[in-house]
Amino acid sequence: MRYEVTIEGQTYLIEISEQGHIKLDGREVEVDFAQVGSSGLFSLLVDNESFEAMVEPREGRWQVLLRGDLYDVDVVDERARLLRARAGLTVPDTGEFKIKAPMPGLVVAVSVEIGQEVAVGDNVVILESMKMENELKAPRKGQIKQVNVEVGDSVEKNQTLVIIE
Amino acid sequence: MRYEVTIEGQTYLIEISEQGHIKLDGREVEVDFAQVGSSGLFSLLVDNESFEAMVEPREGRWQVLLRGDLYDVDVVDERARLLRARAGLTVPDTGEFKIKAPMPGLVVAVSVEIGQEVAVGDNVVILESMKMENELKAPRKGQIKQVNVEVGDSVEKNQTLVIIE
Amino acid sequence: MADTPTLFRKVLIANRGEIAVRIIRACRELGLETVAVYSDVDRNAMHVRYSSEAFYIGPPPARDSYLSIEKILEVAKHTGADAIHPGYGFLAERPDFAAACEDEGIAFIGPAPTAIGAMGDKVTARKTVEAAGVPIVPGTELDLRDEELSVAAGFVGYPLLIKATAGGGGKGMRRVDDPDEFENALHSARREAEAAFGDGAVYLEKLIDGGRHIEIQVLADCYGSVIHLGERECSIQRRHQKLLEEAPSPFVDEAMREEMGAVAIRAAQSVNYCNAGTVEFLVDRDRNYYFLEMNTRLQVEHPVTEFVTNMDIVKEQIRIARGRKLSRTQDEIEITGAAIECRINAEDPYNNFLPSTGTITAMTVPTGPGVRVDSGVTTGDPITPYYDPMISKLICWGDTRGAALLRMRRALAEYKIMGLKTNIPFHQNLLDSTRFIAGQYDTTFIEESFFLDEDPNLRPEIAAIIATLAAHDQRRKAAQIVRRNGHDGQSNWKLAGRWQRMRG
Amino acid sequence: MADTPTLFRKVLIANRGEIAVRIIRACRELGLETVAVYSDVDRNAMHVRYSSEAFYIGPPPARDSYLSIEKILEVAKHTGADAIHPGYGFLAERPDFAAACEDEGIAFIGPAPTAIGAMGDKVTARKTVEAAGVPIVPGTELDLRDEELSVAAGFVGYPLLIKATAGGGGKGMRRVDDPDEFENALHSARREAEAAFGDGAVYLEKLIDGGRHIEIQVLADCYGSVIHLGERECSIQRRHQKLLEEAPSPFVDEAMREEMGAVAIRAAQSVNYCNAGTVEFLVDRDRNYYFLEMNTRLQVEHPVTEFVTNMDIVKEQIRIARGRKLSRTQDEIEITGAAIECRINAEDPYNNFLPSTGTITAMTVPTGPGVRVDSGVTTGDPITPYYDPMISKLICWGDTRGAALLRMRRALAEYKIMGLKTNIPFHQNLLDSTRFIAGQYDTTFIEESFFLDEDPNLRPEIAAIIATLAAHDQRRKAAQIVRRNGHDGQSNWKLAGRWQRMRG
Repeated sequence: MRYEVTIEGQTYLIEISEQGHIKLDGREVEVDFAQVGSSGLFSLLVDNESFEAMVEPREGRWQVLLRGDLYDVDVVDERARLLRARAGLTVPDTGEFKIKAPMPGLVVAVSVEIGQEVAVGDNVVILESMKMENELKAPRKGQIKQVNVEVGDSVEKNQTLVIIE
Repeated sequence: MRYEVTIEGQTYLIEISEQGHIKLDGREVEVDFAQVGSSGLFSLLVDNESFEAMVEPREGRWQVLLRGDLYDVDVVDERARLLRARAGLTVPDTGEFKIKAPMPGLVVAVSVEIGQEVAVGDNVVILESMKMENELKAPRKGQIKQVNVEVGDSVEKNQTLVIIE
Repeated sequence: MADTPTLFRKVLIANRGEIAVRIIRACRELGLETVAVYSDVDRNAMHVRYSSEAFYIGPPPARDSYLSIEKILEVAKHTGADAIHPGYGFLAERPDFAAACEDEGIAFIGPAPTAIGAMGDKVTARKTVEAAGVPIVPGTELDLRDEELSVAAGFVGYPLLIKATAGGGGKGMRRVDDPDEFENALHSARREAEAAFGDGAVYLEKLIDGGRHIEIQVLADCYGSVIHLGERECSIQRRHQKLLEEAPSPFVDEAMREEMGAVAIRAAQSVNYCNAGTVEFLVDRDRNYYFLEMNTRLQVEHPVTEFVTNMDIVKEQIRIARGRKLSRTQDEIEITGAAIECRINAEDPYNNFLPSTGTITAMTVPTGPGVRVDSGVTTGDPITPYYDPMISKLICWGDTRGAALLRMRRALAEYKIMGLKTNIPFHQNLLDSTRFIAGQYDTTFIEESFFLDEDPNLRPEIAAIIATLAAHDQRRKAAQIVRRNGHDGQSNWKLAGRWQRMRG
Repeated sequence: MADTPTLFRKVLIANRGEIAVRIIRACRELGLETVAVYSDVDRNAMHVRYSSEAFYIGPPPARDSYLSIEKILEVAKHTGADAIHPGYGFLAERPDFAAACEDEGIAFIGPAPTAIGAMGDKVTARKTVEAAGVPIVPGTELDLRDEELSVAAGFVGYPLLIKATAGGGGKGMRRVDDPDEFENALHSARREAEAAFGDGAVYLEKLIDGGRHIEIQVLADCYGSVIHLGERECSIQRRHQKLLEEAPSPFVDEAMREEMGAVAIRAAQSVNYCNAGTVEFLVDRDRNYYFLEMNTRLQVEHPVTEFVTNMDIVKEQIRIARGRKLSRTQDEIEITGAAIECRINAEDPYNNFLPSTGTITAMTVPTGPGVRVDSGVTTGDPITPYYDPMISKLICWGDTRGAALLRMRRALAEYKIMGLKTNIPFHQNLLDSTRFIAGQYDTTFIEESFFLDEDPNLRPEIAAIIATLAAHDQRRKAAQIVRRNGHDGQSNWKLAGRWQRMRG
């Protein structure tokens, strides 16, 4: 799995192989990562150097407290990047806009209901495919006109999930 | 809602009214109960006397740490009591035993799968009705022969949920 | 405040947050019952949970709750509290509150209303202590004519400040470094004062450049004994808010300590002070010190003094209020080692110290030798916009200042708070700055000479790896749960499992 | 151990748990890098997280990891560690380990192998210190004939113990209170010894009834200076396990302290001791004290001494190992106030102190003035059956023993640990017992005279209400979630929300 990770403008490319090997900007690093209990506390050993961090998801990003410094980290996997690009496309500010499934998958969550007002970037649906979740965000503000899916539905590529008007 | 609460052999009858009024063994007590954040930490004011407690569910009972003492508390609501009575009935040690729904409800969880060995008192199904969950336990040890329901199913009274053989 | 031994059993703490908890702890250790009061947002607060009793006193705005004398006295009477500790802030320096307690026959754990009043009015205070031989910032009396002022200016000496008598907020204030500038400055100051307050009266005051804020802790019982516990260095400030304090001051030697201590005692005696109090001084580069004001209450930074003197100031306050004599004489006070206090605030040091509110979702406090944490919150507690943004005070002791400093670095690195931003990075930076390490700083240091730069120990690539692994991890788990919910029956066992963890 | 100043930068801690964390903290505060070692079950442990480096050394059983000299030295060489701190237990008192470190040119932070060896062999130790004029428990030499023994018995005095020379585990041991019983006891003892060890040889030792376990902390540098830091009272034991320690001992006065201190110093000098060590004494009702043994390492209970002397024993150990002189002379050692340590163990005091393993699901540590917690675990850490069940040490200081005691009560009430049972109720009970409060206890107190009774402050009805409200609450929430999952779409937002809380 490839991730594009950004901290204060600086972007890192991190790859996690199926076997759990990790590459940071193409360079293999030997890491041993462990969660302490079920809390947000993690221990990371990088070539035996020890790091302790508290980690918390917040508004789709990751807060990492490491040695007293708090990092606000944006972790984007390939699909999400693709989806963001989509959302980035200029879309008409008026009229209907159909949010479609960019790939086949399972609906993991629906965060809107009919009549609800949404703003640009609001989460609308989470689609899961190949074990990864992908957030589908509203490409423009508007009101939810129609919700065609519910949690647990399997959907086809390009199937219309939600309509904003 | 009426609860039968037992701590080290001592049983208390506690009633919680819809309005949240509380009776301890029939006596009205003025309590103000609050959870601190989403942790297991609670604050209870009883007639302005302040108590702080850590609470944790464990194996169907409740661990309450209060002023340094750890209490192991068994909280049984009316339905559960009824169900325990059922489980208490002598049942044949051999042959099939059908676990049926003692009331109409929604299947909240199924904790066994076909072929699984269960012991007396093992949780089998959680049935939710009238906003309350009720654990259906195995009345005797055996192997699960059949599982007729899955999470989210609505079931009728006396419908067979699981068969132990 | 009784002058014959008063035995009380129950103390109401008319405060909240860390200082309420601090006082509750002292009471418990003295076998005293406590009564906490709380506003709506503080229902779950630590001071409520740690107190033996707790009473609701109104909505979040202080004026409707923590500043309501009637409500607090009502609770005190209802619960039979025989003493009230005001902590700091809120009603701590309100003579009318102290008097109201007396009227109700409730011991006020603090000085007499008269002393609070005398020190509360800055002009009176200045006059009173000056009469007692305490040096004050040199200046002129009020209401002189221009000619008189220009003469007086020579005596006051440059640089000086022209201040509006009716002044405030810097209006009608002028800094004058050079005699030639005096006349113009004087006229413009008068004009501005006239416009601002309808009163052009001004007076002159020597300007203390690069001054340090150094204060002396005093203890006085009701039998005339007054002692001092040495000084606290409080020059690390931002917008007059103290951020870090230490005892002893790296600027003060034994002789100066004795001298300032004696002067502080005189200041306290000048108002027949009885209980714990702090005399604040402005100290210039030449070690001249000038009385600023006396705080007639417990200070936020009292723990650094407790560490180096092994005295419990809050217990001493209660002892005094009970009408007993001080537990020690001046000769029995010895300064051992050094202590530093960092105020841990919910604010973003990288964003102009903008207050950061929210709920503390996770917290690990530093422990081990020589570390003390005075906190008013635990995991799950919110930091609301209604009260000050202080989360806790982290205090470290060492046998030398250097040792205390290194220990503080260690403790700051161990301190983990999630859910909101804190000023811990500021403190880590400060403890790395050569000028701070050398003890070479004054009240202007933070605002004029200290720049919060990137922590040299930043490891963003490590943070990136950790966040990615956590995200990878969590999404996989989430996906599994959902699939289970959708398709097979075991799912909700996991759900239950999660519930337990959530509760845990 | 060098005898010329050695500057080292990186210390390997050959230990785990709270003591490893304690040593890591001391190193950080001295600007030293640390190397932690860990077994499989300790991968996530606090000592691993707090160290600058961490290395895996094998499976949980100590012999395969924490007792493996080769593995540990290999890590030391690989990481370029120039010193090793053994902590207590494991390899701390193994002369071969200390020697192996020396051979590798790695500073061993502890005494010389010879000193460890001499004190490790109890017979040698007894002989050595006796020669140095240190009182030992009176008794006979080995191998006397019956007639000689019955004569010797008169000199030794009753009550006495007949001990098998080859003895161990009480086999061949007889207590004799009355001369008339002596002969029978002697014969049965010989018979039992013969049977048990194939050696009927016995010797006599005076039986110290109602003795106290009191130990003296000593510090010795490599230049012949040896000082003592006063005593620790360790008579609160169960099955020879210390549960609570205090300094000073309520039984020891200044004169006795000086005398025992001087004797302890002689004991240390008799083996040319260099570093921190502890001389254990058995003290009878008449204040006669007898050498038991010398622990040639850091003690679990060292913090109580640190509190009352304001000295950091671990830093002092490192200082000595670096070949520097002691930081203080005997005259500069002063005992201030009193300190008590409670060992917080994962065991059930109401169930015969049965060890309780599991994961710490939630923990709140006491803080505030005069409280120190030395812990090896945080929330989420497991307590495994592989190592000792100590969760942490809670140490409180007060200006008097009474104040320390009251503070300890306060701290114990604040200490919250979930996920397993702890002995906190035992400590709370003990601190309420009049005999303990009066300081009237010996090593037999806990097992013979102390009975853990129901905490008088038990409030089961409150626990019942809380549990019921929590259950009521939780079931309602659970039900809601499930319904949402089943029926409408917003559900998983809650799911996400829960995820966050779980992480938080």
